[in-house]
Amino acid sequence: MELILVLLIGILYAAGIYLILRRSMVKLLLGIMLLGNGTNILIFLLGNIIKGKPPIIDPDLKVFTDIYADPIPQALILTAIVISFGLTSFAIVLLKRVYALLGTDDLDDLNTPEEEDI
Amino acid sequence: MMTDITLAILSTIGALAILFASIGILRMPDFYLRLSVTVKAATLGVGLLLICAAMTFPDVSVTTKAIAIGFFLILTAPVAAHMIGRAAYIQRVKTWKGTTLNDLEKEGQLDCRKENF
Amino acid sequence: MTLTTYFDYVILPILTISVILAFIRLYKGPQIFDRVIALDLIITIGIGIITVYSIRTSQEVFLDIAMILALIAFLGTIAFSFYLEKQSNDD
Amino acid sequence: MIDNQIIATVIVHLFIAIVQLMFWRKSTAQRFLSVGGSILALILAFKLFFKVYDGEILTMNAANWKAPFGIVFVADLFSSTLVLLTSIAGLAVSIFSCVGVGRQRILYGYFPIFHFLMMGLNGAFLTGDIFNLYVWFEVIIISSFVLMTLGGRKSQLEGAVKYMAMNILASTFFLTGIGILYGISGSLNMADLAMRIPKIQNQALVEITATFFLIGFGIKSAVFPLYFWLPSSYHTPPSAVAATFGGLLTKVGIYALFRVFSLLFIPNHFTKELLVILAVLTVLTGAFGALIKTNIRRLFSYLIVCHIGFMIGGLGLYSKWALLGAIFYLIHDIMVKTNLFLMAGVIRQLRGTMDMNKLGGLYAQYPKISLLFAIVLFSLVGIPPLSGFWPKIYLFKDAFQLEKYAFAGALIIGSFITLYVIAKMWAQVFWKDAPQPEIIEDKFAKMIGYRKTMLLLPVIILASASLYIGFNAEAIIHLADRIATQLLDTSPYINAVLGGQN
Amino acid sequence: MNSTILQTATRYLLPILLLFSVFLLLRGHYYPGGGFVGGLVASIAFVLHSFAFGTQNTMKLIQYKPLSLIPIGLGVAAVSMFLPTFFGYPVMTGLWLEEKIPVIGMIGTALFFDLGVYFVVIGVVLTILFTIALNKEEE
Amino acid sequence: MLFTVLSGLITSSLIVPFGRFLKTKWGFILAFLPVLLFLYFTKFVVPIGQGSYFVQSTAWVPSLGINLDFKLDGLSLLFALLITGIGACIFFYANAYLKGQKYIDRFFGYLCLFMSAMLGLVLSDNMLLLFIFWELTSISSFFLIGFNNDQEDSRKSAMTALSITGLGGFFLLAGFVLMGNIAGTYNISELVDKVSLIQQHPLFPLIFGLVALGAITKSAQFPFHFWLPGAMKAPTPVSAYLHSATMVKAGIYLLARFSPILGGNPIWMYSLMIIGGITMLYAAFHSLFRTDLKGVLAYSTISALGILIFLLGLGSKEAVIAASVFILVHALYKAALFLITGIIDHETGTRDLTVLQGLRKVLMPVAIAGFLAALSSAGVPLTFGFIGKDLIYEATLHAAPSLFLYLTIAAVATNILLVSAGFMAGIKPFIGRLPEQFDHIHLPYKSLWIPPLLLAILGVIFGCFPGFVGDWISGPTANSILAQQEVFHLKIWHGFNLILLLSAITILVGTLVFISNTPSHKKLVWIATFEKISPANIFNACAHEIELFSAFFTAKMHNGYLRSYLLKIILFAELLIGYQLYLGGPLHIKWDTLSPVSFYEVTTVCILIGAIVLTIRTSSRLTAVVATSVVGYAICLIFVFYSAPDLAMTQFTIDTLTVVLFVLVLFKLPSFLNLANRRTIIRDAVVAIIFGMLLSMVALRVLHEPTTTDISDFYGDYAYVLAKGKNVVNVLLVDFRGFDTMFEIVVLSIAALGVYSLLKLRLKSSDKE
Amino acid sequence: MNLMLSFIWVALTGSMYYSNFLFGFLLGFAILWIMNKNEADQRYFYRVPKTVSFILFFLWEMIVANVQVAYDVITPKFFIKPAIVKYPMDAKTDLEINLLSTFISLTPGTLILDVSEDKKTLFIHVMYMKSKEQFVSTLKNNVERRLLELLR
Ligand code: NA
Ligand code: NA
Repeated sequence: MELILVLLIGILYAAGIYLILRRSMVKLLLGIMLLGNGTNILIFLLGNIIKGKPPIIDPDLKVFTDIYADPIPQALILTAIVISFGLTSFAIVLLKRVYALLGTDDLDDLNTPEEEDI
Repeated sequence: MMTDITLAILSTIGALAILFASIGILRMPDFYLRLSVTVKAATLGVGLLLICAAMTFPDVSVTTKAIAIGFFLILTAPVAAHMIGRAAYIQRVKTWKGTTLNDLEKEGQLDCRKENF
Repeated sequence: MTLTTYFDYVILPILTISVILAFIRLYKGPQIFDRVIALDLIITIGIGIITVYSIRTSQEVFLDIAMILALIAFLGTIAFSFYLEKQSNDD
Repeated sequence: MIDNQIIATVIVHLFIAIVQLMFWRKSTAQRFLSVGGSILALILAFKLFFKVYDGEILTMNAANWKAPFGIVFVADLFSSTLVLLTSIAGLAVSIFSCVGVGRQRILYGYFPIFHFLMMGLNGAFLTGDIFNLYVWFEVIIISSFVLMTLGGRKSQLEGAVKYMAMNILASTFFLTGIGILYGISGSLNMADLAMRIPKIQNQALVEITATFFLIGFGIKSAVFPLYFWLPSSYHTPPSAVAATFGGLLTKVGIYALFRVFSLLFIPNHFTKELLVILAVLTVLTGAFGALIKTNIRRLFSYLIVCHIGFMIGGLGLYSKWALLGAIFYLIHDIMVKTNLFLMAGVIRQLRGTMDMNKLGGLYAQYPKISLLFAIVLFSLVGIPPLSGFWPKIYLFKDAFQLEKYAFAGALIIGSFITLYVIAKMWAQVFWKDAPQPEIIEDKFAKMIGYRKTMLLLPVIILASASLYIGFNAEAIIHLADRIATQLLDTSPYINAVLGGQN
Repeated sequence: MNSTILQTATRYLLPILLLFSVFLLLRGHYYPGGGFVGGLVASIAFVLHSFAFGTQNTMKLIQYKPLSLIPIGLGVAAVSMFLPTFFGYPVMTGLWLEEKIPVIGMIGTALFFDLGVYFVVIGVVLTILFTIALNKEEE
Repeated sequence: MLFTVLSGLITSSLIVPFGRFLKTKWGFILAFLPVLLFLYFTKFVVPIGQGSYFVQSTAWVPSLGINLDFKLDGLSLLFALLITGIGACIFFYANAYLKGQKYIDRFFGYLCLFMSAMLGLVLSDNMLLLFIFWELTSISSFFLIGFNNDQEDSRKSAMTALSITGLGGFFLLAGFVLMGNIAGTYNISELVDKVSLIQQHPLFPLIFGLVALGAITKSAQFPFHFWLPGAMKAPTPVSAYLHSATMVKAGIYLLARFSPILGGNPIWMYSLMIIGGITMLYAAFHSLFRTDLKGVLAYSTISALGILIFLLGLGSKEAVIAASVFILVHALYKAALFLITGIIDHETGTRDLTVLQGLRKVLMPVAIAGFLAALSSAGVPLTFGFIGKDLIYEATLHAAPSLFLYLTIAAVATNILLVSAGFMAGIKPFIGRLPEQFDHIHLPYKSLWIPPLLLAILGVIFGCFPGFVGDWISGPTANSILAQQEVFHLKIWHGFNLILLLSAITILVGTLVFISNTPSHKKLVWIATFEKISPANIFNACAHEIELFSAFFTAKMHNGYLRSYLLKIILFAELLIGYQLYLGGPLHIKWDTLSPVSFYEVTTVCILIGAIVLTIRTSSRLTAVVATSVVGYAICLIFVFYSAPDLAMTQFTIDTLTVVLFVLVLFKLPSFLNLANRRTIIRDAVVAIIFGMLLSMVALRVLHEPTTTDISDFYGDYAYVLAKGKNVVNVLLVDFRGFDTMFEIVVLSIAALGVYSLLKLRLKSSDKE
Repeated sequence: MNLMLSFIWVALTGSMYYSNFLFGFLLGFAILWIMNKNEADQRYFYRVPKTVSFILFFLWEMIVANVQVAYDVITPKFFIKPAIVKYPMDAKTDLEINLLSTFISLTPGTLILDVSEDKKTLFIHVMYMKSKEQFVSTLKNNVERRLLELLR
């Protein structure tokens, strides 16, 4: 199964990279999101992945009695997800503003010649 | 054992309902029909599966949780269906050629809606 | 055949096939409306899958996820409707 | 030793920002809070600096979990020095911002975000946990995005899109690296990792991991061929912002590279060669770019790239002297680059433009300010005995010693072109008469004294710091020497963090 | 959007979602959930309301600017983070009351921290979405 | 000695606040600074003439080996006396020359700085300290040359001068550091003991090359000479100071100082002789065609410097003593001639030799000074120039048998031309008929004409009593250069010999050349046609090419297109990662460590892939959003399967919110255009797929590493016991790794603030910053 | 409504302690108080038991109707006769309208597309319609009447 996830990681990264190489700002954003997902899965996979054993201690017990999923990658991914949400939302709005100002979402048009409006 | 059989039956029906919904969404000729088919069948199917879950876990908490999930689904699914259906209609999404009657179009409802935006 | 294997080899496959079918609709479209309802259906089936999986692994915590899905999944559909209703040209 | 004081600067900036958010739309209160808080942070940074100066390494186990289980903050001399420099630069920018940043921007959260940025910088320097470092990096980049777009002018947004795309890509590499690192070692604590990594059997994998960090931090620190975001964006934001960016942002990347490649991945032959080659190319790229730019901030941007090459080269040589030189350069660079952009801001106030072709006559009109700026510019060029001169000697020294003649050549070319472009700039901006005196809008002349002071004081503070670095080079060399020693011998660091338990 | 059905449904869903969010917040230490998800769900509740009734009305409902929730949340989290320093512990050390409180269970700085997270998340999501929505209405 | 150096620095910095007083009539007081310094240095003439030297050392940057080491020996003393002595003349002169100038305070500030930099340079006994002063002279001369900074020409000349000398300076630094590396010290006196170490080192040619580059750029040697004529844009006192005794002589000083260390080998000899030889001939020839008085002087200066380099290259005892004398000779007459030129310029307003004549009638003392200086430069007997020239010929004649003929011819030819140049500058303006336009001219202030007269007369005095100079000044100088102790005695009269014959020929032919060569603009134009391939033009062309290349390179690399930047970054990453993977060796999949495949997971991944493909391929933005959210939801399912409920929840809610966000924002955007052509698409696809494959391979490798779980085990064991929570992930988030969470909500807050300001803040045009 | 929230709270937490219920009640009260400050419509829904029974009835209806659609879906030929029907409602209040539409939508074969502005008519998409009159009357008598009875 890990192999499939490995494949998935590759595809997510590839797709992300492909999309950020496009000219559309929206695609750039989607690409960034896919890359983020790829990274998350990668972190997830490279920790110890175990099925059906969430890292939650049984209500009646004080410690784990059997094997459980590695909580660290989960915590890391959680943080990463939230952070990329922040970034993404900002990016989306930036995109909106750029579109409102320039009337395009073509990244190649983001080259207003040197100007003095700072 | 009795529980097991019940579980098996309920889950099978549930799963099949969901399957039909999927087949429906794939096969139905226009958007409205697809929408019409899917929402309820899927809700029903999931509802049955939830009942299975409630039966499997002995806790009261799981039972109430399952009921809550079902309740939420019933509360939200039709609303969502209605909203998207309405949007589709306002955007004049084509109906299937076999559609026999279209009151909404007759009423001119559509045009007055559009003016609002 | 135990219940576990039944879930594993009958129910879950049925559900996953359903997801695939729904996804085919999503992929094919043809219109964005079809995709949105396909997405909605996929999430609903997802709730089912999670429920079954929760039974399978005897982990009731997964039901919490199902609950969240049930409560907020429709927000996406609402948002799309909101957008589609106002959109002037067909996307 | 457990000591909350380590993250005192972080805490100060955090609370300033929060309180400022509560005083949303009260611009005067925000100004006072900002300057006051920056002064406090500076004092605390000094305290911390003197505490660790003798070589003691302080740690703080956040949440009272001993390393490697919790997040640990470590103040060694390197991080404390950078915290101190950041605080000095921060204070200067803070003062400058009171007048240099428009009221509108202040009303929309300039100051809180600035302090979040300062907090992020301090945190990044102090943390001893690789994932926590990622979080700090994110704090830094998101605040820099916001500061960069604050005001929402067209060029700003255009710059910001590019800046953002490439920085997020950098974060992706960094995070991927962390994931892999965790996968091979099972730890996130840097000291702990330093213990574990040599024991990993598949060292090839370690090298691969190092590559991800190299690329991630390489983008952040604007190394060739990863530097593109910098000249795309640094000329767009308000000068106070550009000053913070120019002085500090790339330096975090440098810091991270130094930290990671001294503590976790000791560079092997290939990495060293690679770093030196990249350094040479970086210097050349920056130099070529600087040669042709006529907007002074664009010029400065390329100079940043150029000088990043010096520091990367120092890391690539990876010898005591070279590291010493690179660290000295880092210290000097933070002070000077911050000041350069502040200066650009003052010039803008004086003339309403930053285009060299349109500028002129400053020396005739404002001789004393011009001389002040000359100090900054000469420090940048490294006119001996000003601050930029000393580190180059060390870099030369080991470039020759280790027979990296290409790097020595790059040092010469880079230094020369810096000299050339700055002289050109001096001639164009200060000497030449203004080509169209009638269209000059001199806001500065109309200002009341206090506002003038607020604009010039930070430049003076930083210029004095540069002068101090230059004339008391001995002290700085001692400092850089100790830092380099700590970088090369990591066992005190590891012991301080892990308490000798392993 | 002017849909009676949506509006009516929202009337019932909003409290349920808020309740659910508090539930997620409080139980995070023992089960899946916590400040993040709680905050997200709570903000989704308001987002839903804004879809049904318009952003202006939602703003009226909340009464406070969502932006002001951010410093409050940050403040709560930061204070709970630094409270331990007054007791001589390092920053962020978990402090716990000796006795259990009914329903919520153990009360500790971690809970307050989560509460701060909760507020920040609500503030953030609503600020973002409402700003966009209102901005669009202006345009 | 430290104080002598510092005095100028201090004075110059005092001028910043107190500069106003220079504009008063008391301004001349400043000129007593060099006078005092001069007197101070004369004190040392006797002891040094007796063979002793003085050192002083103050610690400065000991860890780098840079200390304020000063050493006063014959060579240093000669230069120190020139710097302060001629400096004193210049100070007095400039005070009158620039009377009423608006920025006279600045001028003297630079001048003081320059003087002390020069002093420091010649007194330093530490290479790096020397370098510091070396650079300071470059910088202060930059300001002096560009003093009339409102003129484009001045700025350009200052730039050129700084560029050339600055570039040389960096080479010099490199050379010094390299030498320090080899010798283990930066102290020049100590280096003398390590000559063999340095000269036998394989890098010796490099060291020599670097140091020589520093010297010849500073001393305006071919092909770097062209900055010097340009530097004539400076006010004349500056030219006089820089080009007679100081700035340009720094290179000479450097080579003289280092000749015991680097000299005495073929590399040194031939390269310096060739460079010096070419320069002296080339420049002397060029001086014939100048119509600008200062131009003549400039070229003759370059030529004289060439002679000096040539002599130092020759390196024999005779050559060195000749050089020691010639330095002084040249300083005296050249300073005088420059100052005279300044007076002429000041009074007549022109320096054009085609116009200037007959000025003796109105400027008699000046004419006398000019005449004397010209004679000295021509080397007429009884002038100091005669002694100098004799020594030069003596040096060339005593060179190796294979060489002496060529060298002597070159020296004679150069000197012939220099005679003409000297007459042109010192005599031509004063003879002939006075044009009417100059009738009104009066003799200027005393402080203008006394200094040149003094210098010119000094040239005659020294010429009459060469023994004195030889014993006390030039002799010790030569001794320092040769690092030995010997007695040199200079004589007026050597009897009739070949040298005297050569001298006579030189003067005779030189005078003939002077008479036959009337300055004209036509000739200038004619010579200018050759200048098309002159070094200056080649340099300019190179500079231009470099600039073009820079523009091209910068535009190519930084072309404004984000996708191109990203592509470059990705390619670089692929290259590196790929190479590292390759180094890692072949990859074997260990099937037994992998978990079994289950149907539902495969399906999930398939859907994920399908959704990704849809995201990429669709032309509708909304579809793309839908597809991306499917990706998110499918990942959410994966999280469920692999026991991450918290993750699944968060991923799901955030995904939903992201959809909402997108939907709110995409409102008015157009649909995707297919902007890329097929080739680009394929290229990008290949790049992307390679990247994905690399990542997959890395991930696979990591998977095969045994996992260490001691830390997560710790969390499992203590989450409840110590942190009182049972959801370990949440405990991690709020306790173990609470700091991450704290600052991640800060990230969120900042993003929200950013969104808020981005959408709400609209700057007024007045609010630029 | 408050009671309902309390129940949901209990359901969520899954523990039927008195204290928990009370907390849920208070929490629900607080939430409603915060929310309803500005709202005129403050009616609470108090017929929880009736709702539950209605939901059960309605689940049954769903299963029955599903079979029909399922059959149509899996057989190759379609028997559908879709139409969009204007349906005059008796339901008045928002809640009534909402429940009615929920019910209609959840029954396979019918779907609410829109509610008219004056809240008097529904536009329903019907899959199997023999005639408009028959459909309307069936709906009116079987479903709407029943629902309204329960509610009023
Ligand atoms: Na959580
Ligand atoms: Na976290």
